[in-house]
Amino acid sequence: MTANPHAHEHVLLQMLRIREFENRVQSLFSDGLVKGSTHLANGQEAVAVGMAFALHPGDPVLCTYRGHHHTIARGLPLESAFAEILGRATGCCGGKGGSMHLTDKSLALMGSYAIIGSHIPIAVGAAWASTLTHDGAVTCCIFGDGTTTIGSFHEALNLAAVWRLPIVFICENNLYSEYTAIGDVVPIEHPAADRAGAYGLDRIVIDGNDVEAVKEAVSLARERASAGRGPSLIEALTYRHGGHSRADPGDYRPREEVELWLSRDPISKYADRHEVSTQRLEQLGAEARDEVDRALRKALAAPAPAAEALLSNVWSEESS
Amino acid sequence: MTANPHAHEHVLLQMLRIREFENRVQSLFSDGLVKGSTHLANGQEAVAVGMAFALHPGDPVLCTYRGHHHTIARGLPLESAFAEILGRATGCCGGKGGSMHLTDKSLALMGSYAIIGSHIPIAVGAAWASTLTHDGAVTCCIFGDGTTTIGSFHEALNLAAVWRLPIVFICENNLYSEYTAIGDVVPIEHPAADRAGAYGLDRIVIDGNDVEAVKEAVSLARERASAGRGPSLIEALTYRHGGHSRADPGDYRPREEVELWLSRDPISKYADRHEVSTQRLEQLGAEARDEVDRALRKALAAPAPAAEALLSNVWSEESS
Amino acid sequence: MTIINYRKAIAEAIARSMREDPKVVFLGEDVALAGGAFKTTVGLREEFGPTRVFDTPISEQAIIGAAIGAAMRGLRPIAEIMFADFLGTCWDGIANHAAKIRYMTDGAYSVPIVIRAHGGAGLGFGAQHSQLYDGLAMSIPGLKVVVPSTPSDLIGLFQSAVRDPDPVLFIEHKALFDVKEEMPPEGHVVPLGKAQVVREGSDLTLVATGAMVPVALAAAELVQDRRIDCEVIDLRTLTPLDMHSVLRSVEKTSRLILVEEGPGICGWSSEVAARVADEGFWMLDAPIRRVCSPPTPTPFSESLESLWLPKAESVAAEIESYW
Amino acid sequence: MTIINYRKAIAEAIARSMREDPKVVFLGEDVALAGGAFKTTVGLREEFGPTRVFDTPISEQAIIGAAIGAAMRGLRPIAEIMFADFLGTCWDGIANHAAKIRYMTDGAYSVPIVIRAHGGAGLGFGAQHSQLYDGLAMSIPGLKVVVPSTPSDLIGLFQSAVRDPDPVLFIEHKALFDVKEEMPPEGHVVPLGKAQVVREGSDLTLVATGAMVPVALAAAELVQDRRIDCEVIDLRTLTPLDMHSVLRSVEKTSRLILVEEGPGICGWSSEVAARVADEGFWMLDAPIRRVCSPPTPTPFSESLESLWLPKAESVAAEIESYW
Ligand SMILES: Cc1ncc(C[n+]2csc(CCOP(=O)(O)OP(=O)(O)O)c2C)c(N)n1
Ligand SMILES: Cc1ncc(C[n+]2csc(CCOP(=O)(O)OP(=O)(O)O)c2C)c(N)n1
Ligand SMILES: [Mg+2]
Ligand SMILES: [Mg+2]
Repeated sequence: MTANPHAHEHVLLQMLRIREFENRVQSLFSDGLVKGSTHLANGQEAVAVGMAFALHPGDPVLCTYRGHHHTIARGLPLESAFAEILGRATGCCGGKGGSMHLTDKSLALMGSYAIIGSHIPIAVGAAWASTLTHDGAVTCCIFGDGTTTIGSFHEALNLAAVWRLPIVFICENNLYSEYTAIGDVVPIEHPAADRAGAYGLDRIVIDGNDVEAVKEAVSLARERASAGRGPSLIEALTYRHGGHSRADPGDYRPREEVELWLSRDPISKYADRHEVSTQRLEQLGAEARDEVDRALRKALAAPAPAAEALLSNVWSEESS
Repeated sequence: MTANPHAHEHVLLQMLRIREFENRVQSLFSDGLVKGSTHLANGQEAVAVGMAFALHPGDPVLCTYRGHHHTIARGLPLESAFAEILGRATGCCGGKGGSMHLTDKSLALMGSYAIIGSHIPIAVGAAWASTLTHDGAVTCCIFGDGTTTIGSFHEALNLAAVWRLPIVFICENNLYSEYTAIGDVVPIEHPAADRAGAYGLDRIVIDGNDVEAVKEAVSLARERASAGRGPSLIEALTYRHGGHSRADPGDYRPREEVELWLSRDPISKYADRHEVSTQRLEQLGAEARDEVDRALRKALAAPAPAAEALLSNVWSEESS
Repeated sequence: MTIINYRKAIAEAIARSMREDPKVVFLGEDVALAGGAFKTTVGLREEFGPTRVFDTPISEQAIIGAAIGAAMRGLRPIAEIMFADFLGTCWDGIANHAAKIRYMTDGAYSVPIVIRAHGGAGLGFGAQHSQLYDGLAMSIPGLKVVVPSTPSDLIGLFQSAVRDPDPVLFIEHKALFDVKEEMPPEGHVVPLGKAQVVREGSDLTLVATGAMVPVALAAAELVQDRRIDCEVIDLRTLTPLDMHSVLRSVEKTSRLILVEEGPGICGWSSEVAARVADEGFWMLDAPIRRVCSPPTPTPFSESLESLWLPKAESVAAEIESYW
Repeated sequence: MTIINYRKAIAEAIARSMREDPKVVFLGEDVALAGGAFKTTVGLREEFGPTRVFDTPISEQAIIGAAIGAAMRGLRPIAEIMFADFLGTCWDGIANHAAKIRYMTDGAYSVPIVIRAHGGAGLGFGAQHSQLYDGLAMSIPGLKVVVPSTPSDLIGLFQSAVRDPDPVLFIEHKALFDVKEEMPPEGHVVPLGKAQVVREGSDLTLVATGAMVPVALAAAELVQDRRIDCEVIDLRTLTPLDMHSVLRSVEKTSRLILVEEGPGICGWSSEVAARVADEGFWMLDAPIRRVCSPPTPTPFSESLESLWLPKAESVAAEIESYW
């Protein structure tokens, strides 16, 4: 991120693209164009972008219903993401998955999962495959703070640790699971890190609003995994600027807390550190906005899935 | 256990009753009189008896398919236990439960459960009820070392800790889950104790073959729970003399390991410490054997359940 | 006259049961402080306080287990599983424990719990947030299953569910949240196991549940023009199953169509059809038809989801095909 | 001629699939070093080594998830869930993920896994170790379900299951472990979705699966004396379901009895009955009957369990009641 003098602009642009994308999804939702539920990541961009810069091409990534940022950071084309969220035929899942399930096999994006914790064992399976095929990949699995209380988290961490699998677990601790403060539902301070010892793992807590800190922690964890030294569990402290989903204003959160975290916005933080002028930041923002708008226009012009799509891909073609 | 000069004989007798009971179940199995599966606790008597002496009357106890020792130690009449294991109408579950499901509501024996980990959340519910009804009871939940890797263990421990419930968890670490050495399936030395910190609990490892150590640890934990200071997780090191179930000879275990643990037999250990002569021990053994034989004879004389029992108690009478 | 919608009827139903019986407690994710992910439990924490209404960690197995254990100790817990799809994460607790403990202990212990879950498709939630789990639940002896289709049935059936000595799965259809009805009076109780004839007719019997009841009624209206007179039955509970009402209707009409949301494979409609094909065989003048969703997961895209759901028009077409 | 029993056929079936395809790996609790809790996987670890046969911790969700994830990365995992009853602890992974991932990603990812489980009653294992979970599995689009009743079918169907590009639940009936048959030759494959007529007859069709196939055959023998000539069909797979074979038989016999182990509520027998009551209605001369277990959990006591299981005598009585 530092070799190239313009590298930091690239990092910023990635975060801005995500931010603008999420803003547009919110408007689409308000305009009634996005159905069901959608969960935005404004404020959490640094985790996704830092992770993406640390991983190697082909490393599998599994994330959650709050996964726009991770999938975009790993290369999911904005148009494909928009089209999916809008339920169009050109979406990354042909419109059959939706906002909560962005997936792209060509990018080793193994899916966004909407049942809490369910993807962690699946990610462990992906990592296990790497030890069997020796493909050199390291799997990355992202989940929230609230997810540390569900059984599948525990089963998956234990198995990954016993089998010393090449996997990096990232807990995005944004302090809330839906409307509930994490402190109300776990008996420890750090829902992930304070549990690492239960799996023989190191305790790692990082500033999730600092792209560079994320990149470094994930890189180290990736190296460790590559070297056959097993999994890591990284707890990245961050915050969502908005509510849990859709129309939630998030007003169960103390105003001071929200303000504190807004002041730690990952984008301004990074821009400040790299002395990017306000003007330049605005230019980059405009660039991101343009790209997002173009992608959205294309997605909106795309057709709904054909009626035949309803019945296809329940089974493989071979078998049906 | 020390006030009364004969108290230690009472303790010994309890362990001997269990030992003799289990020996008899094994023969019944070999004779084809016990169907399905049965899991004996020879060698693990001290955990059950220590626990039983520490709890108060009415404290709920939940255990597993390896639960003869716990239920007998808590007062389940031998005849009722035998009859259940033999599938007779006079069994504690009318013959509908079986060896893996010994239960007695009048003794607050809330059941023996055959699906690994499934009873831990139920035990948490029992403890939760005590905080709502203020009945002063402390629930005790027993499970094996291998059970610490399943999701429900984690969910239950977390909930009990967050809600500071009056419950004592006892992990009987007998070093094996079925045929698998615990070290092969957990990445830590102590499957329960090394995870206590993940729930904000103290790390407690005790000698599970020492009745007094068990009694003391459970008493302390019970006090703590009673005082509103929440759950405890006790790891009791012990060993099963036989195989996992039925006809398993347990020969996947190193001979030296088996011998070492046989030399730590809880009954001889306790007898030695309290200077009970071999002769007296044999007398007590004979007494236990007699009692067991009498109970078995009665159980064997009992009838099979009536055909109507097949359809009863699926639903409450009111509703059917 | 007070009007209440289905969404608000949920909190009303819970509140009535909690007012009636102090042993009723309520737990689930985000149900207390936030009033529920769907705002279906607003006001309960305020009215009943923190010793009766509980927010839990995200741990469905612990929620179900806690409810079971507390019920075995004499309480009457209501447990919310936010989306019925999540029942898969705690199925063992429901199917292997709650439903079997009474039998396995030959009646010593009972498990009077109500598990509430929001189920059903039609809102664009995709494959993992649109299922009903009704057929799976119905297949488990020892578990009762309730599927209310109107606010007043919801309130009345819920009172029966909470008073019931056995475990009950209560599935609230989230596509019905805006359905309005007159608020039923205090003390309104609808017994479990009694289907409701929601439209009388003599030519053909339509049986439906949940969000398919309005679909069946609309289909009946559509064919009315063609002088086909349909009887429409809302089963209301799947276990106990009111076969008596179904058979009485088929005796009159001799024709039966079952309208089920979801693929219906091994669903309630297959069970009802199988029982009519046995007990009611000689009453039938024509094949038993089922109108179900195609055998696929629920697609996300609005256009596909709408194709997936049974429609009044397709039910009407099936009806007309008999004549 | 080599004779093999059903128990040993399991390891043989797994071994054949592992020899054929190096991408096949096998994981489960106690399956490797110990050769399985039921000794059904003896020798596999020895033959294929520790990089293809894995003992796991007790964590069914992790087992199923690991299989899914590895399958999505190109492997062909076989996952053992020791008793089918334990499927409740990992139902989410099976029903909400394995079965739906292909559809939700519109075909980008597939999940070619085989989940094996020992199911069924008759051995005195009680309520939590005697279920089949077959009807529940059949209700899930995207999941195939195989229920072999003989050693050679087991071996042949297993090859198809492992080669299949979709997730398959393979339920081995533990009451059949001692059934013997000639060892099928190498390369023996039985396709999924083809029922087998195991006895030809013209008066009545009996359909059964798993341990009920010998029961149905015995019932057919019993009524033979009374000159009632039964056709017996073993479905072999529940998904895909071979309705064609069932309907062809009913066309000939005009009478249908379904014999299902377990309560059968929303089971395969209700689905088959419902489909015949639709597609085969005009072929029928009499009601469709089901002989199932009563609607209760499996009782432990030998005498009750034996009452619970459908018997040849009760099937014969049902058959005779038609005449
Ligand atoms: C098994 C299950 N239970 C409950 C939910 C409902 N739910 C969706 S998001 C969420 C909160 C998750 O919190 P966290 O893990 O912190 O992730 P975040 O949303 O903060 O990214 C809950 C409870 C679910 N999807 N799956
Ligand atoms: C969910 C589930 N998975 C697997 C089993 C099979 N099983 C029965 S006992 C057992 C081993 C349990 O080991 P541990 O917890 O150490 O208890 P122990 O038998 O040593 O007392 C296993 C795997 C089960 N009963 N339930
Ligand atoms: Mg969070
Ligand atoms: Mg053990």
